[in-house]
Amino acid sequence: MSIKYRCISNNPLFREKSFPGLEYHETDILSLFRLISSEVASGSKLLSHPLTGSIRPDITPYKTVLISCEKGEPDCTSVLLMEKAIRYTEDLYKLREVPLYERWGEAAKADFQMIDYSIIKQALEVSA
Amino acid sequence: MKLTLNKFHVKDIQFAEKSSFEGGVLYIDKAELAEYLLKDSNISSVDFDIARPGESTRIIPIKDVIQPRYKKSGTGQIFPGFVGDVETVGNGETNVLEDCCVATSGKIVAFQEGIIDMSGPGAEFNSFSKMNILVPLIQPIEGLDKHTHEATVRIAGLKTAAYMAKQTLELEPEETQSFEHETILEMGVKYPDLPKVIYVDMVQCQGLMHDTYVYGLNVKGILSTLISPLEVFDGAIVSGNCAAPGHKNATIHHENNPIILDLLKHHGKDICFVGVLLSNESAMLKEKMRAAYYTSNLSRIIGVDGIIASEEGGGNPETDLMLNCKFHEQKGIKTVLVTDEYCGRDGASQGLADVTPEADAVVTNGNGNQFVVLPKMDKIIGDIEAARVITGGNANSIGDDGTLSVEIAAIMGSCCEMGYEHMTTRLR
Amino acid sequence: MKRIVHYINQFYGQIGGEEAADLKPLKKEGPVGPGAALNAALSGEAEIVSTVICGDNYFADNGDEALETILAMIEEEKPDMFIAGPGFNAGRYGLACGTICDAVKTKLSIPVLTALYPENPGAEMFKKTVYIIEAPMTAAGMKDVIPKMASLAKKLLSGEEIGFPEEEGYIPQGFRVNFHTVQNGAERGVDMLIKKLKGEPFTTELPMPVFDRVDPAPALKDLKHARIALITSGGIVPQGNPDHIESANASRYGIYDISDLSYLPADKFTSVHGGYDPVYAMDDPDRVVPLDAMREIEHEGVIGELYDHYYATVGNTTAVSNAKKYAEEIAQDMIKNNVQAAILTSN
Amino acid sequence: MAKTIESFGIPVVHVCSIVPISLAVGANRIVPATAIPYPLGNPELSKEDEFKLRKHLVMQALEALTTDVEGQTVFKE
Repeated sequence: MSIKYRCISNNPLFREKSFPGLEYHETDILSLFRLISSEVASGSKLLSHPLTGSIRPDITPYKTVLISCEKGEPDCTSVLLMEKAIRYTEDLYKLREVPLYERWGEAAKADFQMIDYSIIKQALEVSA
Repeated sequence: MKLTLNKFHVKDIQFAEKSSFEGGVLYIDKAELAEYLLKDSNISSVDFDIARPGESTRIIPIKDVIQPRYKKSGTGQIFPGFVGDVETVGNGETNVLEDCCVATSGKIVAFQEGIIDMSGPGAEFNSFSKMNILVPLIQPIEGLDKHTHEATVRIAGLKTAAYMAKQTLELEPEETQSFEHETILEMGVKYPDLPKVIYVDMVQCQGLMHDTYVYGLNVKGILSTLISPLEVFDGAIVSGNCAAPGHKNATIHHENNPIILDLLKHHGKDICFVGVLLSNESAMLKEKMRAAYYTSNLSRIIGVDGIIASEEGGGNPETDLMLNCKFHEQKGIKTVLVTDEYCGRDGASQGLADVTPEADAVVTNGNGNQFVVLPKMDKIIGDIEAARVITGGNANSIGDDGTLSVEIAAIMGSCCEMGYEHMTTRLR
Repeated sequence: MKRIVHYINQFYGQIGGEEAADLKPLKKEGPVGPGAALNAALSGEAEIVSTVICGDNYFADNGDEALETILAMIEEEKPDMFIAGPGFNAGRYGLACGTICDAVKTKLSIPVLTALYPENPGAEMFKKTVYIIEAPMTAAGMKDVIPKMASLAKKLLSGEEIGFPEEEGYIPQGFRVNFHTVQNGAERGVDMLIKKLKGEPFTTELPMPVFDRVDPAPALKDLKHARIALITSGGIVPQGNPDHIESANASRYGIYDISDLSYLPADKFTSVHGGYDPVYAMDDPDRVVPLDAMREIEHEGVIGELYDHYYATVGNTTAVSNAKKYAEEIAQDMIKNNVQAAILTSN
Repeated sequence: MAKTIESFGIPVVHVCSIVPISLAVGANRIVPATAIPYPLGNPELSKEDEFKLRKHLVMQALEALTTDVEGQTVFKE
């Protein structure tokens, strides 16, 4: 089966599971979003919303975003949505001197990974 | 359809040899209730605790808050698909325990969250602090996976609420409240000149700890659908959403959906309240488009003049909210949005993750980023260690003197996006 | 009695109009000009002990030096409070009022207050840090503004809690604070919907900030004598990226000297934009910042002159927090350098 | 950016490859550019023709600056 998406993620659980289409980056969410923003500016389309779930990007260390493999004319919605997501994340990172996402223990990290993974899995189940 | 709520005001909850409701006091036989819950083989043990208004008590972490209800007559039973069988609800009589709720506690994940303070400054941020609360503390069997653990606690909470309200079944209520809601075709004839209004209830279904159930069904991936406001009062919508306590819609919010209650108050007077459209907040952009197009088209097919839409959560749901606004307004349907904000510690940031110029009528239920210092409480129900790791908490959350410095986003229901509480933001 | 130092320009200081705009800072005892009415309105709770007067041009042209002198003059008086203006819609005067208030607040840690027309650049720049009473466009509104200034000044001096903008008359500072209401959120929402359906006026609780469109600035009248600046969000910077501008949605910007250049040589300038294949921009940076074309147009006399620096950043075309902040700084820099218009290039 | 600078009374023309984005962010004077990697150029042209193209775009931008506009305006040829 051919994969119709690129899965841009900083969640190690995706790497462990050898998730199809994975492009893993060991970085924080803001940097991950900046990277996706560049992809989107050069013509990739966002398939999933960057701010998935209800756990804020300054709280969970992990987000995963699905984007299109094909590149075309830059998609205005995707470009603006990434800018908004980056602005939202930047503002939340400023809430505390050390953002919450840097402070978790291993058990919490594993749970965040599992929730992020579950959201992307469910998203692909529902929206093939 | 007609539904009557038989209301019983709870002044206190006490543990006793036998469960009953007498003189405003709800007596609970722990052993009997435990036996009922332990029928679920995924629960290894269960204990209960009580929190009362004004006490120096903090409950943490909280998963869901549920108002006890039990149907006395009519079709189906409360929480259909979980407690009751799948059968249409929203008619007959339902017994309700007022000033009372169940708060399910228990650590499902290591960052589990949600605070209710029964006194002090934290108590000012939700209505739950003014209620008598029964807290079931549920221990799952070892090795239970997170999905099943969440479902186990969710269902145990619903069962507890039903069990509590059932104690009033043979009693005369102190107060009754009746709701009548005609069929759509009848309404059109009855109120030809009133503006037709729909409530768009956006529910979140995205994955583990991010799901919502209607008649027991996880409504992920559904096309938007219609539901009667009276079904909602009988627990047709149940929360499985465990993230972001300040602005998730707990089961009690669904049972008492304040937007539905207020629309019914106006129904037949200055508006004609047609019904509720349920729309899912998906993680995928295509689904978001589909949901908003489908919802706005249902509104058009029904022929409404205006909608009020509420969201659940923050971040991606703002895109659904704005799309719903845009598509409805483009169809000439006047739209009001209900939300909350994360506009920073000082309130200077832009508080929404998405915006649209059509959104010219927005109600905000507060800034979840406001920090509060919560004093030490004499009694902790749940797990104080959870305070270290909750949403809005931080590693230094617990001071040497036992105080807790958190964002109000950590307080259950503080910025409820259905407008359950009495808070907004003002620009200064 | 609490001591106040008041700041006004040469015009309100009754020294002269535009011809006296180069006046160096001077200090007079007691209230001068509008200070008299303000003093009276303070009704004995505080008094203006001295007035600092400075020419608008002098302050605009001598930036930090003028500010230092004025700060020293204010500090000598050991005041409890500092008030400037009202500056109405006077651009240079308004900027001076805002700049000095902000500096006094930071340096002397005393309450400060001014009054400006909301679209005065001084108000745009300093409303976040300084209480600015909303003034009408011209001095014809003096009698309405003075009582509001006096009333807020008294509160600031006594440490009383400051109310919301609608109550106190100041320009909103841009902070959203939680506020408990009588009606719950649902009731407020349904009421709003009913009003909207009836076509009655209603007030949204959360205006959409990104879409507060700005009225177009008036067109350039005299292109032949105009000084024009180049701005790019396309990430063209000197080799080595001296300001460390990020490759997407940058939080920084740079100002780079092009006075000696007739085009952007590829060995001296490069692209740090991460959003597209940079090879074309690196081959010829003029493809993003059209310096070569601008120079020729300048020589042909089509424009007065090209400003001798250009401004560069990456992405951030939206009016989000970072972008807004540095766009304001860029605008300030342009005003200071008499730039009359700008060409912004993006990818 | 264009919007914020204009709020100070300085006219700004936005030469931009993706016009919808420029519109969305509130620029008032917009001139469409050639392409994203080379907004004011075209590597397929000779150096001379490319310069002519660039100068032409800049002249268009200057014309936009000297034109009074009511609201957001895209200056097409």
